[in-house]
Amino acid sequence: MLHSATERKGEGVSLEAHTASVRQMMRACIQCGTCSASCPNAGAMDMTPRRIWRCVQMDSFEEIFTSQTFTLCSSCYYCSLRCPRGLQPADAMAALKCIAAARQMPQHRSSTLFYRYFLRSVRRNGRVHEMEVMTGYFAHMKNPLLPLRYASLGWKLTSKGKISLPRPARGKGKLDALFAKVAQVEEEN
Amino acid sequence: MENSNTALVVGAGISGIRAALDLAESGHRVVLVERAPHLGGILSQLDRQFPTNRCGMCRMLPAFERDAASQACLRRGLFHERIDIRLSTQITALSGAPGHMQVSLRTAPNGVDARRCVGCGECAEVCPVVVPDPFNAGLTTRKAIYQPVPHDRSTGYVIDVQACTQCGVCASVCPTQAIQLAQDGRRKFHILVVDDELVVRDSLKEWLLAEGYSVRMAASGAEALEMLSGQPVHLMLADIKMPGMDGVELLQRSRQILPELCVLMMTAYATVETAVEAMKMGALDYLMKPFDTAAMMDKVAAVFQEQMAEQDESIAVGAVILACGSDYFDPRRGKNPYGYGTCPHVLTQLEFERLLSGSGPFGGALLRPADRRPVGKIAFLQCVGSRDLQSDADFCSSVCCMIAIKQARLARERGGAQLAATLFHMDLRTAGLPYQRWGEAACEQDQLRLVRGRVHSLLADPASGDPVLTWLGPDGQITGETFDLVVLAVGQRPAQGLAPLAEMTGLSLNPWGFVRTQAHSLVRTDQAGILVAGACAGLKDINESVIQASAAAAEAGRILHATGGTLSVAADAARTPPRDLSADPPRIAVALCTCDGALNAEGAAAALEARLNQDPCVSRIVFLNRLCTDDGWRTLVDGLNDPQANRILLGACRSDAFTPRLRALVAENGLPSQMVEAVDLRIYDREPSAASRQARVATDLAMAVARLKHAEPVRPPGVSVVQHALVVGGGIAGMQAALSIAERGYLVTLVEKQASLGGNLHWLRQTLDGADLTALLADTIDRVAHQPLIHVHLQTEVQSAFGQVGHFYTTLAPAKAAPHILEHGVTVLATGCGEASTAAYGYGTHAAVVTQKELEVRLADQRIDPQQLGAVVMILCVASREAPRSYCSRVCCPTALKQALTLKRANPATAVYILYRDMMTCGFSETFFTQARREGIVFMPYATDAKPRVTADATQGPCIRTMDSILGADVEIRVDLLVLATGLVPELPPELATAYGAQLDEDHFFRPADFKWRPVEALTAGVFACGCALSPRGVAESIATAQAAAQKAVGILRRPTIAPDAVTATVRRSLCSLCERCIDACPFGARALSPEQDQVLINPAMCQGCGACAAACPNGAAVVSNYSAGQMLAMIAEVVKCDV
Amino acid sequence: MESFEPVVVAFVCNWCTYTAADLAGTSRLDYPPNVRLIRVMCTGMVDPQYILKALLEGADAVLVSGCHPGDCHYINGNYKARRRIKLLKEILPQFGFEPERLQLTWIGASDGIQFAAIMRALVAQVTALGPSQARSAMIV
Amino acid sequence: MVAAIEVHDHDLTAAFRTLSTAVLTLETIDAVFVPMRLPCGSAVMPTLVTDPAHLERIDPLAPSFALNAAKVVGQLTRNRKAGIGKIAVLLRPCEIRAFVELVKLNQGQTENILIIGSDCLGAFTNHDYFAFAQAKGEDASRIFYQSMLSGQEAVLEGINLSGACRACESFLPTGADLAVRLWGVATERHILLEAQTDKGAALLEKLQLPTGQVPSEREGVVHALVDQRTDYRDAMFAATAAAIGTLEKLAAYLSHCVNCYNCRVACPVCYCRECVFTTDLFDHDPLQYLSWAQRRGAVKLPTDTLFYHLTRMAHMSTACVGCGQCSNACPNGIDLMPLFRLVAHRTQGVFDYKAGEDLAAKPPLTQFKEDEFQEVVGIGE
Repeated sequence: MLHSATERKGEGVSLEAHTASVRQMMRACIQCGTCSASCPNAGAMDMTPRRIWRCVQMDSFEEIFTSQTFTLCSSCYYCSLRCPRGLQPADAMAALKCIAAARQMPQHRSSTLFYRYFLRSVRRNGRVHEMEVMTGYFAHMKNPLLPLRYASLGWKLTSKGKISLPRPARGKGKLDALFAKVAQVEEEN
Repeated sequence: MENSNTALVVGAGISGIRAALDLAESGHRVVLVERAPHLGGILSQLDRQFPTNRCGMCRMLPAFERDAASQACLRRGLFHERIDIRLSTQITALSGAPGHMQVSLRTAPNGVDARRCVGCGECAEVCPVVVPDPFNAGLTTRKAIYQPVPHDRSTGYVIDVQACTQCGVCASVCPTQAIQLAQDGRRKFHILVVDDELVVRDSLKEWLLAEGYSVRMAASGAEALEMLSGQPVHLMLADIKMPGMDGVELLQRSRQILPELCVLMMTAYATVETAVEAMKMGALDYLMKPFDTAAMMDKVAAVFQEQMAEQDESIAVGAVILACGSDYFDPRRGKNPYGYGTCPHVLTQLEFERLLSGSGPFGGALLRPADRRPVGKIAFLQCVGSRDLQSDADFCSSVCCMIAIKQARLARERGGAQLAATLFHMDLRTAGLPYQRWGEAACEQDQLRLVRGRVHSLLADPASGDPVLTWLGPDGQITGETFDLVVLAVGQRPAQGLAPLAEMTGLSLNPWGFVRTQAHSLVRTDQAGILVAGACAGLKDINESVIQASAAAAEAGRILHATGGTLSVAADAARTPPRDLSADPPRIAVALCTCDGALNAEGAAAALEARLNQDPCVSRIVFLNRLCTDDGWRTLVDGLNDPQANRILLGACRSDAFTPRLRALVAENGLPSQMVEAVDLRIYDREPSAASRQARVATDLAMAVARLKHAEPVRPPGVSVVQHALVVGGGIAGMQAALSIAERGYLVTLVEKQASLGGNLHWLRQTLDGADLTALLADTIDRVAHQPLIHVHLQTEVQSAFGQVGHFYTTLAPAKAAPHILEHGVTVLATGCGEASTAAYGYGTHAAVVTQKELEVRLADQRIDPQQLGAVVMILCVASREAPRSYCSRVCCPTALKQALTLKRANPATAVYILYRDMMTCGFSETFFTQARREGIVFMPYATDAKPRVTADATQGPCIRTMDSILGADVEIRVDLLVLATGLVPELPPELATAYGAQLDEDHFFRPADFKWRPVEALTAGVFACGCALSPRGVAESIATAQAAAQKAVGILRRPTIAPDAVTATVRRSLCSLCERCIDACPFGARALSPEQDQVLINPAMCQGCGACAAACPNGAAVVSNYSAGQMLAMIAEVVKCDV
Repeated sequence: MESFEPVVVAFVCNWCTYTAADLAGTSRLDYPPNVRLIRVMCTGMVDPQYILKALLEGADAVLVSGCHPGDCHYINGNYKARRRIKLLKEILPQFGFEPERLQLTWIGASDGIQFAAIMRALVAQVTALGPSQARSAMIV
Repeated sequence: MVAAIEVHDHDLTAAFRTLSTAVLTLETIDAVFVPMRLPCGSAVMPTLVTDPAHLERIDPLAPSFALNAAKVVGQLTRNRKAGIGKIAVLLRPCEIRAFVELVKLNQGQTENILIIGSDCLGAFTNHDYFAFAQAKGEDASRIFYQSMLSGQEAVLEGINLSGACRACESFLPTGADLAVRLWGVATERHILLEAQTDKGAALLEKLQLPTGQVPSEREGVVHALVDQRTDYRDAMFAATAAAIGTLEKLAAYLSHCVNCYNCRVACPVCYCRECVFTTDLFDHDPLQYLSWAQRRGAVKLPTDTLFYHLTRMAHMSTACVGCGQCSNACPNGIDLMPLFRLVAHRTQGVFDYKAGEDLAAKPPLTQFKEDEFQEVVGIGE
């Protein structure tokens, strides 16, 4: 199985070291809640972004990683746009995702895998191929009931022609350079 | 070498006015310049001030020598004998050393002769140009000719040169020919247009002629050069690309003939670079083809203004005070998340202020400007362009929280019980002494809803257009709500023009573009001789601005004194002593200005004369024309040259404007100032009929005659002043007060109960911004020791005292010697404060629980080693900001930051938690709050109903449990050190204050006459306080209060006697029954029973002439001169008698 | 009958109400000429005698107008004035003076519009009441 | 603490004599100030007595009220420097009330005096008293108090109590250190003394009198009398209000006034050394009179009659104690008392003030609150 550099790097690193960058990013947060009120996905989050940052300040990363909040960040960057302290909450969310992946946290395995297959599909096809993502994801999760959860959404999307069967990928290999560069950057850092 | 004894004050807002008045009161001369065409700065637009929701601006006026200044609401203008006010004026150059500086002033001509303008407003009526009125923050419109502040008739009308189209209609209707449009000037302004294309020449000519300029044209460079050598040309517009001699060559050659010639290049896009080159060769600017006519005309007008402006005036001054205020963040800038300018229901605080004003767009009715719907729900959004790193504002604007509370309360007053206001904030900064209670009252009495949280942006409801706000509450719930109106607390920005001024003067600015002051000083800049006051060094509330302005005046006065300035006492003394009129029957000379025949409409003058002559006391009546001209004034002087006349009545337009000159004239004639009356003859110009106008004028004149007739010619003797000050308390404030008085040349006795000077500076080492307090203390003690006019009494206490301003008797009791009596003229109380004691949070039961002071001391003597500290909690607001100590001590938050940063920097591994209610890092100290967070210090707010709990057991460190609302759970922290900020409590014994006639407030601080407007003096004259005796404050602020108190003290000490003013109370002893009602009624403590208890005495220096005594006295034994019962009854009889 | 033009004597304080009156003037807000202003330093100096004098001289109404509570230049003069007006408002109606003939208002410095409005309303009230009984009294 | 002084032979005056003598003989008291029948006629006047022998002519219950003694007591005490010694003063309740008002105006001091107040039986007008005393001679006082206390018809010889007394509902001596109780007491046996202050209690102790007890029926007697007086007062108010309802009516009411200002001289609380109406403020210019006459067609002289009375109401009505001396003093028989009491009733009512009742209560016009009387502000558009 292909692991990203991020995931490989997680091995043997302490959580504290891992989270240092997030601490650095969000220390100066004043808990004004602008990010949380701005967030379009806030309704789905089990913990407000503001609370995540409070946990960062309080060094309660365990609590952060019990939450799914950061995995729900869709990187719309509203929060970063509006943060009065000029902080980058969206980047911090991304960093948290990386940490969860790197440390192969079981509670985030599902979303880590989802991301992995998503990116793999993008890399292979030059765009996302929904069927491929889900097939790989389901196979890896090894949970026979999991596809059922997505069945209704899948039918809906299929009936509207949003999901197509695999076709020869026109963009195949076109993003290789980009992915390679990312891998290189991650390696260097 | 003597200096001019004149100070220059730049900016006539509250700070500038305060500084100017202070200097004038202490006998110096002042030139007060203001860019705007009116006085008052932002305060001219604010009707009410926190923390009273009332206005007390007039309390700024002098309490002594009241006659030297105007006695009216400051919105109506200001006058002081020793202040030369220059409006629409800027400084253009400044040079020289302290004491001997040369300043160039440039006054923008505004087209109206202020001396001639009678303020009738005919011009504005006919003016066709309508522009937004900045006085109402753009919520209303005005004309291009307008009165800048509607209350202030003293400025007359002025022309907005930018907006004026020079149509000339105003000039044609002006009844006094006061308007001199620049039109004539423009005709004399010759512009040479050089272009090879005829069509360009023609269109330019047409435009320029339409604007009123004179235009000549040349088709080539050669032709142009020929014309230049002939007739005068003020401006040349030269095309770059011309056959033969091109524009650049023309520029070079023309400047050989006329080196000063202004040239604007005309260029197409292709030759812009050449135009830029031309500018390096001396062209003023370039105009891009195709022409943007409006922009082009603005450039031409600017050259015209520049060229035709009167020559700069150069004046010599000894010191300069910059008080040029600040500007405000433009919420349209940047991301504009609150839709200002897009959603019409979003206003700035200033706009809302105008909306609430009686002189605002709706006369004070609370309606939405956009649709005039009544307002029911208002949201106040704080920190718009403040505390926002995204808009380069790592500072707090200090005043917006209080303004929002004020406006919420005013809105409630206007809107009634159904009005609901919500204030969104991160920290509610109620840092002034009375502000906490006031904020609480807003919540309790006016149901102001406080929400801790930030609204991220604003959406308009698609149906109604009402603003919809969304925010995250402390409980983690996202709430959306629709409001009628949203008010943005826009933050401060440096005043436009401050940067060039700084460049001109060499002043340093701080990272945010405000004037940088020296360590421990709020007023000293890095340029000797240039001081700063008010918001140009950061926005301040009125209390702080007024203190700082007085401190700046003290420093300026010190410079003037040190460099040889002489006070104008000599000039005072040189005045002719008033004639003794006690035996003479009243004889009134009346002079009436006919104002170019306006008075004599339909033969009114004769009727008026007949009417006035009915009174045998009227000895002569002189009609004269145009008193506003020098000729007119001469006629007056000649006409009144009647040795028999002992009272003068003048009727003219805008009588206020003549009062100063009239007073001088009367003084020359040896008449007391109450023997003159000026009546405004032109305020009834709008009367429907000539008859009613005449009737009203006649009534006013008759009233004035009645008043003069019954005027009492005798004035009570003045109050003699012992020119010696007593300062009680030898901390930093007391020492500075003593120094600031002594440096002006007066004796000071400085009394300290301890064995050494220094007070709290003995244990304070440095300030939050790193300034060294140990060095400050050593330096100050040294300066005191070397100041021969200061007598220091250590280990000495004040045993008892009595007396009044001018002459106090204080018994000083040294520890080791017999008590002795000191006689002095003023008293400054600088008794300081101490850290409050506490028994909360386990203090006293566990060694690891310390106060801020203890931490400071133990860090200094190394009893606490930061390396040993694993975790530290600091709890702020211990028994502060809640009953009974409902005030903020101001210093604790900065101290906590200072100490936290010290600990963190010494040992980054230490976990530091600050448990706070609202962080009061006002102004630029906000940046340390940011720094502290960046360095990992954790800030956790707590509520008063869920305070932290401490369990301390002897073996382990204390354990603090506190509710974190964001985590929604208790957090438990075991610490090695718990630091409590207990706040400051005053150390002013009530009996000490009352011995001098001062009072303490409910928190036992010194009660100032007015917290905002007279912050360092008691209501009873001659008693001052500074430093923490006034209210809690840091070192630099304490020093400023000391300088301010010293300045006020010098205002009294500067002369051996204080003469009574025209309106002053007296006692008719023969009528007095000694019931003492007048003593009770006097708010200023000016009345007292004589030591023999056989008469009521008045201290005329303390009396403010309010007449409370006279109204309380049943039989006229208490008399207020100029408002005596005789005068009042006679005036009443006259007004009732007059027919409408 | 000849139209009745009431005489209203207004004691206005130098600081607030006089400023408002002046502001009304400069803002070109008309108010009836029936109101005659007597400027006093403070409403707290208005002796009840002055009010009685004006009424007995034949004024159809007397207005005392000063600063809003808290605004008084002399701290508390307006509070004292309010008590005196209260006193006179108990006394005068017993002798047939309608309550409208003695009025007290607070008018702040910026309230030019209100000043003009109050003057108009006051004159209208008094005009409706008719002439004061004291106008023609032989015994004063 | 209640003490009793025996009454022999129905002679209440003697009991008062006993009391006064006992007080005067105390070491701490230098003089007593009591109403005495003057040796040269029937007049009863306040007298300062140092020799007990002179107390023979004491006559506190005579229906005579020639002047309100508060002013005189003020004069005795007002000098703030060392006092003239300790004086016990025997005053009517309305005199005590007036004195309390004067003390508030610094026209008297309570430090060196001891106030003995007596239940007041009332008095005739000066005019009536002369006639009555003439007719009854030495027995006048005895006949009066026996008649009053027996509850019989007060009218004697066609003479009734003065209007002020008939309208007086405050006939018990509040504010006295020591109160003499007569109403509802078995005065044929004794009069009762009740201390109302610590000072009074101390004195009573020194006097070493037998203790007494206030009979339960006193309350009923007092109550009935208060009701009767209040009824009279209210009827008087109604009649007066009707009589002065317009300025014209007021002028008629006062039409006999010659500006002699006797009423203000007699008024115990009119404390001005010189009334403003007698100062130069009212020395009008001759032209002024003409101007008044011209405006009105005619003007009565001297002028300022209504002005004077209205001003006095403004100045003094909140301190009026209702003693009626103004009516007594008027040479032209103007009954000022009902007018002033009516006005005072209103003005004291709005300020919730009762003149003379409580030394600690500040006079209405010497105080203010920030949020009071909002109803007088605004023109009620």
